[in-house]
Amino acid sequence: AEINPAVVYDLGGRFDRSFNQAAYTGAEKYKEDTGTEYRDFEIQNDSQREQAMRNFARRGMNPIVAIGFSQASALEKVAKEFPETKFTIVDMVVDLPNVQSVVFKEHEGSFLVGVLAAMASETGKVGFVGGMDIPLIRKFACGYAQGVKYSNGDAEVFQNMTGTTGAAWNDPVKGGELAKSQFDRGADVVYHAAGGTGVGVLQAAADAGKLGIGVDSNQNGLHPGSVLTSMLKRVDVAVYEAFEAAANDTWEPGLTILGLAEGGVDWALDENNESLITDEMKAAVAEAKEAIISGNLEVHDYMSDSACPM
Amino acid sequence: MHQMHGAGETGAVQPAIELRGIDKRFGAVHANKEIDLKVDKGTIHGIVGENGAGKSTLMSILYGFYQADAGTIHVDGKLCEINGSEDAIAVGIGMVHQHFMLVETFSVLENVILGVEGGAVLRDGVEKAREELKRLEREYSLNIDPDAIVGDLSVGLQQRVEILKALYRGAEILILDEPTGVLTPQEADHLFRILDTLKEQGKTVVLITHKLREIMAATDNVSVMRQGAMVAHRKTAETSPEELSELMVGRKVLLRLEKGESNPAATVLKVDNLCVDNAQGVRKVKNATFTVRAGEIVGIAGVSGNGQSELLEALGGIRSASEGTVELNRQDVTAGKGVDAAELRRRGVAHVPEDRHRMAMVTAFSAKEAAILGYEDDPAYQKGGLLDWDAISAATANMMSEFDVRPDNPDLKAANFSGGNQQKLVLAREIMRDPELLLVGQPTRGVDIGAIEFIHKRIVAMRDAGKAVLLVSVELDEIMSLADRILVMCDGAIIGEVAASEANERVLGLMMAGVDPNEAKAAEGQA
Amino acid sequence: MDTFQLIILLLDATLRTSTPLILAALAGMFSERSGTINLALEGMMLGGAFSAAAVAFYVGSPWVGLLAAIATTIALSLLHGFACITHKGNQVVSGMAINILMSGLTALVGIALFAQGGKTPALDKGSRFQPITFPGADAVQDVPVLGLIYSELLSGHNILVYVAFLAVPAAWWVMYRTRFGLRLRAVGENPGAVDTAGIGVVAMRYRAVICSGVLVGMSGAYLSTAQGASFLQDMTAGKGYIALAAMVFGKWRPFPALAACLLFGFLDAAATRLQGVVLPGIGEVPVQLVQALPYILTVILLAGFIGRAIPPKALGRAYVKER
Amino acid sequence: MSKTVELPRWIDVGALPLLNLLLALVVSGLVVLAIGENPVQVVEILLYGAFGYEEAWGYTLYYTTNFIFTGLAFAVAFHCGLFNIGAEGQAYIGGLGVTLAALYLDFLPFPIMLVVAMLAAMIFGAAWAYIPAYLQARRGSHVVITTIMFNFIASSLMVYLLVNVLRPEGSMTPESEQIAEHLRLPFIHDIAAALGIDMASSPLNLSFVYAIVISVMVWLFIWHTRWGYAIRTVGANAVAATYAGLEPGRFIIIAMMISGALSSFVALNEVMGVQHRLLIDFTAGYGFVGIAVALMGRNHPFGIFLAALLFGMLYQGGAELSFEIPTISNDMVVVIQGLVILFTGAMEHMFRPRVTKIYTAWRLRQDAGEAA
Ligand SMILES: Nc1ncnc2c1ncn2[C@@H]1O[C@H](COP(=O)(O)OP(=O)(O)OP(=O)(O)O)[C@@H](O)[C@H]1O
Ligand SMILES: Nc1ncnc2c1ncn2[C@@H]1O[C@H](COP(=O)(O)OP(=O)(O)OP(=O)(O)O)[C@@H](O)[C@H]1O
Ligand SMILES: [Mg+2]
Ligand SMILES: [Mg+2]
Repeated sequence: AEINPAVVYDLGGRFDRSFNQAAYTGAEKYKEDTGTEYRDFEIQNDSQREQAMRNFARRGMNPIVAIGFSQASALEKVAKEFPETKFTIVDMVVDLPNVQSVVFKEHEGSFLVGVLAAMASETGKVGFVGGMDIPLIRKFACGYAQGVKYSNGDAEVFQNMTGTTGAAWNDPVKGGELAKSQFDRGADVVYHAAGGTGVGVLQAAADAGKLGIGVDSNQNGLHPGSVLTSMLKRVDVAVYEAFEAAANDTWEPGLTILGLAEGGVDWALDENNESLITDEMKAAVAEAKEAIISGNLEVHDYMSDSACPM
Repeated sequence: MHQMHGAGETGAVQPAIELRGIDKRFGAVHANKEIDLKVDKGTIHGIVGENGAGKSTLMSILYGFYQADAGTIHVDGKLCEINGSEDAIAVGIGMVHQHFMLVETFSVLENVILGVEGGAVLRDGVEKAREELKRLEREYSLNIDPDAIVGDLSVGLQQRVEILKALYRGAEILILDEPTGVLTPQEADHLFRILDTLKEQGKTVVLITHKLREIMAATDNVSVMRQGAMVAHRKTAETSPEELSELMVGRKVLLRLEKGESNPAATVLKVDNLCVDNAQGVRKVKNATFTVRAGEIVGIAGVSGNGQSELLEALGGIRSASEGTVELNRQDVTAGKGVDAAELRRRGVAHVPEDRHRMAMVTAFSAKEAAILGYEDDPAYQKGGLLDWDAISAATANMMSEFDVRPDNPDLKAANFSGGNQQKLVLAREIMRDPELLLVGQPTRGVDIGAIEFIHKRIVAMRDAGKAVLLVSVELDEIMSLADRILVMCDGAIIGEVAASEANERVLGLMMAGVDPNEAKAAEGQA
Repeated sequence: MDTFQLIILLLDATLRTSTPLILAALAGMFSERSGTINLALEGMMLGGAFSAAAVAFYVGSPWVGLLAAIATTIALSLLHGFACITHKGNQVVSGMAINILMSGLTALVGIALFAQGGKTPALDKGSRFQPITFPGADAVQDVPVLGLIYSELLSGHNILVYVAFLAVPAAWWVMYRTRFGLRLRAVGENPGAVDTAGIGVVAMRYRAVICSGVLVGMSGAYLSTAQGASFLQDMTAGKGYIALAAMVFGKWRPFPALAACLLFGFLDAAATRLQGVVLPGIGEVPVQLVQALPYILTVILLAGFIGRAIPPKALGRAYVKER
Repeated sequence: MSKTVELPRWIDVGALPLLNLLLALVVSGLVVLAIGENPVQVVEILLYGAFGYEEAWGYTLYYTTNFIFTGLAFAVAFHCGLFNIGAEGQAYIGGLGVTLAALYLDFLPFPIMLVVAMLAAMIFGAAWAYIPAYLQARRGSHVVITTIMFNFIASSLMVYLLVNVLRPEGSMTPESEQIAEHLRLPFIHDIAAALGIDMASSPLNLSFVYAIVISVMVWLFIWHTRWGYAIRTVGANAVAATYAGLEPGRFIIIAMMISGALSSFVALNEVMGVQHRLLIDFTAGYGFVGIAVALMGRNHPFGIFLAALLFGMLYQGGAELSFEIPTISNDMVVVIQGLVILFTGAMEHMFRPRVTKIYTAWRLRQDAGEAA
């Protein structure tokens, strides 16, 4: 069927080179593949979420994909007002008959890049820079730390969060500051889960001649040779599939969980980081991935009990 | 009227300054009307005129601070284009402004070199300036610490800094705008000695003052201004204070008002040992003790700045008393002890302050809004919890017709009334409350002669109605014609009392200068 | 990781975070000492940051970017001057207007030029100010105490950091030891005195706001081409106001203002590192409190509880001669 | 030398601000041109977005409501000679009051709750304004700087509270719980529906009516009460106020607290009316726009209403604009805002001398004509 899809990005915007950009990539790809035009909106502050969604719904846009957990309460209201419109939300669960929720097993992907980080590190110290200090991001951190310890039990993991509000997704300067402080303390690999803030983290790594690890999108190309890998969170796939399902009338409300097994999370290897990844590393990460998918290795999910065993 | 002197007597010598046809307006105010003036080289030239006559404006034009709308300025016979103070300084003009132009946070030295620093980096000029300053100080006995912070200096010393500034810039012509208004008698004497030295050195001095005594004592020539126009030039030696004051005011000065004997009754105001400090903590009123009784007018005379303002403000509840007590009908109403201006008003004290613009008027208000200032909580002005503007309008119209305020439009903005009419409105507001005690400062400042007579009559009428009146004025004539008893203030203290019948300008003048009353009367007796 | 090293690293970060504050606080000082309130620091900083990043991206040189930033902030200073010095407009309103205007304009122009949601493209190494390593810094790194101070704290910052710290004594010298400074301070205290000394008040005040523009331009350029690598919408995030607070806290004087900037920079650096950290015994540190401290301290200072801050006397008032 | 004539009111409070506004809009048009879009089209979209359909009206008036509150808040302080830049923070803290009341007193029935919430907003907003006011009145700390500082302090405080205290267990977004259904201000479209009128749904709620009522009350207060008179006296001439027995410090505090209370009503509209929960940064700059609104409206409630409507239109039309033209984001509205403040506020005197001259010449000619 004809669809009129729309995307509402979270703070940080379409070109954060990370989370929101992944969504943008998915929407663009769908447009390329099918020629279907879509509308999108970048909010500038929290109070715009509702207006943006309502605006799209009123104009008959359908499906509407909301990117980010922060959209939940706004989406909940608007979805009730427009029961005929299909809503998809990424990163959060909203339980309504016209809402599809897509969440990821970020801890699994983070585990894999943690393994790589520990192996690439010469100092045995690695860092993590999170965006907003929320359980979701601690989930990244916890998966990462588990991966690091899995591969090197003696490794030390430094963790910093950027802030407590949405602004923490979009503060590369502070991200750079935090990365620098971790380098100064001896870290030589740093993983970020900080949206637009991460750009500053990767920049700082490149500046200092250390290694960064990207997140959500494939960020290996931002500083070729300085980004060890990226933890891919296939928001692009989620968006693409939401569009496609709506077009094929297969769109279903309810919860979708995407983990390693589903290809929802992964690590990135391309020409930009080929030289950084040794065969040994490849083998180790492949082994871990295998174990996780098969269920032999369970990565603890921080959000299950608000605690991290590390 | 224009009785010019000059060319004939001074021969070929060019006047140091010549102003021709200077004209200046500030918006609606015509401050200078086609003024001509010649000042001879090497003389001290006085300029007198009432408040607002345009003296400061004229001199500020000469100094390039304001630009004239029309007219030319000639210095040493040459036409000068003076577009800013730098031009005036360049032709050797220096000015000591009525309101000092000093940077209070700077040292004396920094103030002096401002504008003539002698190089982009201060160090180069400063030492030279310090030397030069020493020389000037010696030459004119203007002792002052070059490193003192100007804000810490007394007004008299600050004035020295202003003079030094002018001299340091090589001024040949020095303009002093009301320099003695703020000085103690000793400081004033010192100033005049300096002016004499300057004159001896061939410099030219223009001296603006209200005090005819100073004009007579210090100047060679004198010019008189009235309402923006130059009305006369005289050789000092050939004129008299009487003639000058007549010229200033425009008609024969009224020395005595027709009024009956006073019938003082019960004491209304009793001031005991009152001390008042100013905002800087300087004691401005020192142990004032006096009474005002119902049915009399007590006048307070004194050179302006000797504590009268602070006294009046303390009695009006605007300024706290530091020590002493004030009683109104035997009840303690000392300002600061829970008593403020509003409370005093409730108890029947009306107050016409000295400074109309600063204090008694909100010029941004309409006349009717201005007419309830201080009485806005009068029940007559309220209706249903809100202000009753109809009643207020009617009351204002009534005030306007009683006191002949023109134009009689209660809705006109207060700023659009002339100074005299604003003053009449203030007087109407206060007097028509029919207060127990009227405090009134400078009631006729800036008011035309016709209105002066009217205002004086109203004040006397209040007295005759059995009210107490305390009058502060720097105009001796006014004090002498209105008051029944005269208190003289000097340096914050009330140094004596003179019955109106015994008062004359000489005795009061001596007392105002700080001379002991008995000595003053004795001196008068000998004279 | 010993405590000493931690402290050095924190101080090192303090230098980086206080640099834009120092430049902007000095900028504010030049303007306010001449009698013109400069609330527009925030907006000017944004404008400078944007111009620097955009031009550096096109030209490939941080220096050209810096010049562009300064040109932008001078233009904004002139606008501020035009409103408040020439037209005697309200200085607070003008400052607010410029802040709001620049917040919108930088994003709008950014979108029009780069279509990246108001960001500028990331700058490569050559288009940014790079750290300068002092001679022998690496060699002495392991010398106890001094080695660390030299190699971490002193060496390894970009040129603008050094400029900022040198700007403080320079500003002091200009302010207190030159003719220009004397006149500038005078015009902020009593413009009448300056006028009657034969110096143009308006010209003097314009010169002061231009100085202000130059300094705040550098501060903006630092954010986007030295500390960061691109411009982001509203990236100043209140730094202009913090700088203003530091200037007030420093009582409108260069060295005390420097001290205030270092203190505020330190608080910022510390707060950044404390986010989400659970300290034993204390629990999670309320970072928000640390972040609000500069403002709280400034209010306390203004209230006169820790020494009195006396602003220039003529601050905020246009020079009106004829009513 | 010609005599100058005082400008009549219609020029002073009508034509001059309009002239300045026009200039601001012309410059905005140039900005639009510069970024390669068509200003005429932009104006069309703006107007359509603001008034073109029923729902748009609702949105426009919803924004207008906020601007009325903050505009009035600024104006009341301004009449007392104070520059309250702190409406943003005062509204924010006011929101805390409303939310706390709504969350913890949710057993109250709606009408009582409405009064309680209003009082809570006022008390919180006024309290936040009290400290800068006290410092200005008693210690001479300049209210401009202190209110700016208090905006930041409010922001930090609210982040702390939202993140650590008000955020419901398990939620990641720093926002409070939803307030109970029965405590929400009714939407106008719901009221209309109850009356049998069909209206498009929009966030416009009862607080718009309240804003109108408050405007009238502020007008009465400022020009028809003793306190209003006292506040204006203090603002116009503090020395005269002292002389009249109106202690300036007292009225500075009163005016600021009223100002804070007025700002806090933004929270009524946002929290109880629209968002139904406390959001981070829900004030979204309304406090700052209030400055422009008040300046443009010449600090008179009627002028403020018109200016608020203008800004409401800009906000809503601007949102439409960013949907319609991708290269023009919401930032265009921010630019226009900045330019309006610049030209109608900071440069308000720019045209005055020239207009005065032209008007004087015209009047003189007129008078001469009559005389002849
Ligand atoms: N800067 C100004 N702007 C507008 N009007 C002014 C200005 N300065 C003076 N005036 C007005 O010009 C007139 C002349 O004032 P001026 O100061 O010259 O009088 P003055 O003779 O020096 O009086 P005083 O003895 O009180 O000093 C007054 O009406 C005054 O109000
Ligand atoms: N600020 C002002 N704005 C407009 N008109 C003014 C202003 N000040 C004075 N005027 C008008 O200018 C005229 C002259 O005022 P001014 O104070 O010089 O009067 P005046 O001749 O001294 O009268 P009076 O003897 O009553 O003081 C008055 O008609 C007054 O209405
Ligand atoms: Mg004078
Ligand atoms: Mg007069």
